[in-house]
Amino acid sequence: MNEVANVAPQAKTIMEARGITKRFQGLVSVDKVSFSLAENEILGLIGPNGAGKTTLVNMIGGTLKPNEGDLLFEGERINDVSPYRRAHLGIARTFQIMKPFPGMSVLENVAVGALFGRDGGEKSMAKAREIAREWITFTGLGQRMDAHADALGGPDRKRLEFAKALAMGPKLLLLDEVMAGLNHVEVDEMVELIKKIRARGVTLLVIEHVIKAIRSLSDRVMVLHHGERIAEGDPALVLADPRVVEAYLGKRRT
Amino acid sequence: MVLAQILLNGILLGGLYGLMALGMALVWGVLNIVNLAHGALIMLGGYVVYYIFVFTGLDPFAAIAVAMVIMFGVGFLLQYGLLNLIVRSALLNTLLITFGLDVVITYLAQFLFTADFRTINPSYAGANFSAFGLTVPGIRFAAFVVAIALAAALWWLLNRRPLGLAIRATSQNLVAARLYGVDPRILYAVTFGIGTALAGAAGGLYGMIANLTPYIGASLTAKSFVIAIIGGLTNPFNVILGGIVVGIAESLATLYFGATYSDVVSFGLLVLVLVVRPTRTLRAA
Amino acid sequence: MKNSIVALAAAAAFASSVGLARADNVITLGASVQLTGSSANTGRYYRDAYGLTIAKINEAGGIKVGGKTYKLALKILDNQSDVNLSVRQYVQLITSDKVNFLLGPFASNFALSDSSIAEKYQIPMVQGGGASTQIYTRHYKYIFGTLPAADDYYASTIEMFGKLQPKPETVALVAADDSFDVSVAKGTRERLKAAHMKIAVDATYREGNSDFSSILTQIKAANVDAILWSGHETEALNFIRQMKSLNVNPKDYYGFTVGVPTEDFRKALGKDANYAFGMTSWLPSATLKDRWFGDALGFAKAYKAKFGYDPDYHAASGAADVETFAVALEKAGSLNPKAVRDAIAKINFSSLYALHTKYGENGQIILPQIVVQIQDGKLVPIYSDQFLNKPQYPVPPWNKRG
Amino acid sequence: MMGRWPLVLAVLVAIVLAGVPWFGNDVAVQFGINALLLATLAQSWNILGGFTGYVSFGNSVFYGLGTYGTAVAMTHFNLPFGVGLVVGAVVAMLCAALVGIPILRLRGPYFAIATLGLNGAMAAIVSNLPIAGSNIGLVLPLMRGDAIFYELALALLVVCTLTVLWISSSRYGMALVAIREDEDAAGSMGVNATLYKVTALVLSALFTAIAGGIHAYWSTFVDPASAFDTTLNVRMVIMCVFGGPGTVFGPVVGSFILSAVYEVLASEISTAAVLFFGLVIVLAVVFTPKGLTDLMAGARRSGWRYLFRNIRENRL
Repeated sequence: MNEVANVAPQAKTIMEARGITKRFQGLVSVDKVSFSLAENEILGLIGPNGAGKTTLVNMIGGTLKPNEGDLLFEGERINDVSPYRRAHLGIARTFQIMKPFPGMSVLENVAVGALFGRDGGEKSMAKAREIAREWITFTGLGQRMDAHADALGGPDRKRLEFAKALAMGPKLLLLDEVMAGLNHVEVDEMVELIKKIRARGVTLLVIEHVIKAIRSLSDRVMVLHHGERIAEGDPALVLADPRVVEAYLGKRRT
Repeated sequence: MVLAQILLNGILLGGLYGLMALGMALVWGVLNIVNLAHGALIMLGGYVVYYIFVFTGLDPFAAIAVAMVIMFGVGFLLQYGLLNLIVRSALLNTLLITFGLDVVITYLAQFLFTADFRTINPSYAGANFSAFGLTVPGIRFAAFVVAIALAAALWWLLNRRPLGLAIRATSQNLVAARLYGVDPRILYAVTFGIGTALAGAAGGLYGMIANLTPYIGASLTAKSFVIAIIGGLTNPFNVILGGIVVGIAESLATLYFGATYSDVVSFGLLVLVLVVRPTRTLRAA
Repeated sequence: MKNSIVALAAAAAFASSVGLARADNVITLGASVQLTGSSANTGRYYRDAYGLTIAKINEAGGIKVGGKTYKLALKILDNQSDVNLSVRQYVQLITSDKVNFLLGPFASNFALSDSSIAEKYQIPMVQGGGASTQIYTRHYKYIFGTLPAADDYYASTIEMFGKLQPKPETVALVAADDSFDVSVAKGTRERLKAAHMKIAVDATYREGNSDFSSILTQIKAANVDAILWSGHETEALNFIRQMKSLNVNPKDYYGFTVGVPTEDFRKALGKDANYAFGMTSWLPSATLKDRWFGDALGFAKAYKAKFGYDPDYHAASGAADVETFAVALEKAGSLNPKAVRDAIAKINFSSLYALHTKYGENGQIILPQIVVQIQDGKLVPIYSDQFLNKPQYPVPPWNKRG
Repeated sequence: MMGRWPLVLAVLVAIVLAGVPWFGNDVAVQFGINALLLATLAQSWNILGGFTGYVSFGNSVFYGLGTYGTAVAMTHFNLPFGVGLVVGAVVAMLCAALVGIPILRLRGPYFAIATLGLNGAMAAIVSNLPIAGSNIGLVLPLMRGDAIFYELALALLVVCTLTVLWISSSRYGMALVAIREDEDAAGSMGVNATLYKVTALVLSALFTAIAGGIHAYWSTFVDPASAFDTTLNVRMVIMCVFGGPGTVFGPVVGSFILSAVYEVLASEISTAAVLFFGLVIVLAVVFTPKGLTDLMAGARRSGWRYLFRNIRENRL
């Protein structure tokens, strides 16, 4: 696993951020952050609440525009590309505050991903449903295929959110706290799922508070604090870094 | 000189326009109800002033004060008994229910007051004075002053009184009202009552300048609506300013394009403001 | 599933409408009139005039058509001042209420669309509420009207101008933008030109407008001799009140197409109504002999007694519409719409409304407008083709009035 | 998604309705034309309002443009009715596309408000256009034969409903519903919201404009007040919402029922019909804020208590 991180410079870069900054009414949320993602890599993104993690994901997903800096996807600058076009390029995400389509069934929710995802999605409804069923089964929601999305409980909603993103057939998947609120068993299941997805060639950026999961998943870990990148590298090293411990964990101790 | 006089006309008329919109903006901003019956309430207020004036001989400006109290009651009851039942449902529903209310109030007005024209016509109705070579119609000037005074009173209430603070807090967050120890149902009803009282005042002043019929409501709603958006929903003075902008724009349109263009101008302004700066003017809904 | 059943039921419901049973000695006249809504104030003249005249004719024993005596009946619907609804109601009157003939609504824009229904079903309509020439330029065969052409409304006024001292030279023409008033403005413009008068301000305003301050400011600046105004009654009231409050004083004259002859107008304005000129196609006078009411005075008296307010030309015009049917039916000797239509085209009788109640080639009555003025709160006829009374002229400025 | 039964019944209903001019009387045909056109308007409104959730008060703009497009083409250029309809529809669709792009950026209430203003602006503009007869309006040539108008209106409603049927089960419809359910999420999933919203508005404009054109020729007279009538737009909304927005047959059923009720009232109690109309709106909003379909589902579950549950949910 560590090898992957070490060979990253040789691997093809799929996404790159160059000094991106986001300000909200003068408050700096993300401050000149640069990083890159190698193809098929899993990058864990951690940091205390309010560190700017979700803002960063929103900028990659396209719902927010950076004030400064450049975002590159497969070598192209995507700063001004709208969210739906990024989805067509192969960027998919989950939302921390989950956004299922409440009036639709689970199957329909996921089918939307298949219908409009990478390269504009699947044109045939029948095929899209087929794809949707596969991913629903994959994420363990097979029993709830026809349930209404707003009838799902918390963990199932996480799975739905995950399935929707997967159905888009992404190259890069941004997961924003898909494990929050899950119990130990469920977290382990989710970790297994993510590993399976990586095995299919997908690159992942994973925001998570569950350190155990980050540790076992990530090739590299990046830490944000007050919008700045304070550490990056091998998970074991980064998580042991005193600055990280102080910024992130230290607060909890006091 | 013509231009100056026309600007003056526009400004004076704009003050009244602003007052018409004041109640609508308050209700919209705080309760998130786009009250399509607002014009009908203005009409109702006009009739209340008319009847007080005709039956008691009270001076119309004093009658307006009485009418405001009555209209406050009407508004309070409307909100408490009816609109409170639906305030939490979708915007579409508040639009529909107030549209229905508009139809009902207009019908009842025509039933009670007949379709005859009414004018609030005190002896000094046509009086005017000259200033800087311009003719200033007395009643319009007085209406303008009343409009400014009521805007100032509303500002004072909202910014300097505990009740006003509670109202403003409610517009941000429903539960906030409870922090002030006020039942939000009452607070909503009071807010709507204030909006209706302002509509009543506008109706009385309108009745001194133009005729009252049961059917003036729809066009007054449209006007108030345009001004509430142009002026914004938060600051009473901005609403009056919005009224003045529309008043001047209409007057100039009449001068340069002809009187049939005044609606093009005001509705055009509305769409423009919405498309160019939607979030500046309205609070997030 | 349930939806579809309901739909089926609804479809069945409107597939099976039932016609009204009809007594065979009654002739029903149908009308859709503004009983509510923004035009209800004038609409009531038609409702009342239709009702009164029909009652009077029935009192006198009804009418004889082809040797058989018939009573008249009225079926009146409220169009709520909504043109679309009035069109539907006329269709309903013809097809479901099975009325025999049609009386008209108030106002030109209503008559304009409703007359198409009469033409479509080939049922004669005599209407007394629309004066716009547009109604009659379509070569319809089944529409007749008792209001004289809108283009000519100011004809007698402008003719009178030539005989007034001082003669007005510059004029401000103000008109609403609806069918009737645009026709008036067009005709007036041509006549003013022919009379070599100057139109210093020519303003059109939007129907329903309540603020005239900008137009009045322009008129004041142009310092005109006369204002000729055409619009709706409520707008006329607003115009005069704002004239006063902005101290706008034409040097000689201001006149209105509508409003001046009505009681409402004088009541609403009080003293400020004085000196206003207007016009009417009708004044209650003993010279207008009438078969049912005796004369126009008799009509006015009966009308006031029954409804408590004075009739104006709208009411008289409406009464003449009913009488037109009565006379034409007797002449036609049949209830056949075509026969009645042809009879109407040929009639010429003295009614409470006009000495010669007859219709021109296009279906519209030809009748001069009598210039009237309010003098000390009373309506005084001034001029038809000669002076009838002395006008208070020129009108004094607002600040010089008692 | 939908069973076979409603479709079969709908076809039956359409066949019965098509026969009305032969076995019904003039009144039925008259009422039918109105009811069918109104149902078409409600159904057109449904395309945008029901599926994307964007509440438009600007559909009366398209109705007016269809009306005027047809009227101007027929009176000024002596074009046949069919061409007039096309002209009206094209003008309305162009307007929908041009106006749609800026105002469909506005979300929810802002959009509703902008469209409300747009209608006022358009009425004011048209009443100043000499070619459109200014505020006087235009008189169209007279055509006898209401059966033709009736069948045209029915055909339009059928085509419009088939379009909605297609939408409800297509990729296109999935996009619209996704936008309604959560526009941001839909965007992040690759739905080009602007494209779908604008095309929905354009589709909606197409049917609305043709309905306007048919009505214009049938009533032989158009003027700005009746062509750009906000009340008509409110009626579309009420009929659609009453029947069930976002469903295939709901708007049609809703508008048939309301048309029938209104017609009966207008002829029975004439004047008071307006009052009743107003009261019905008020009561409907209070008791059944989610429309007829929800009412039926709710009533099945909990009977009359459903009505009061709605109040409990929405009151303060």
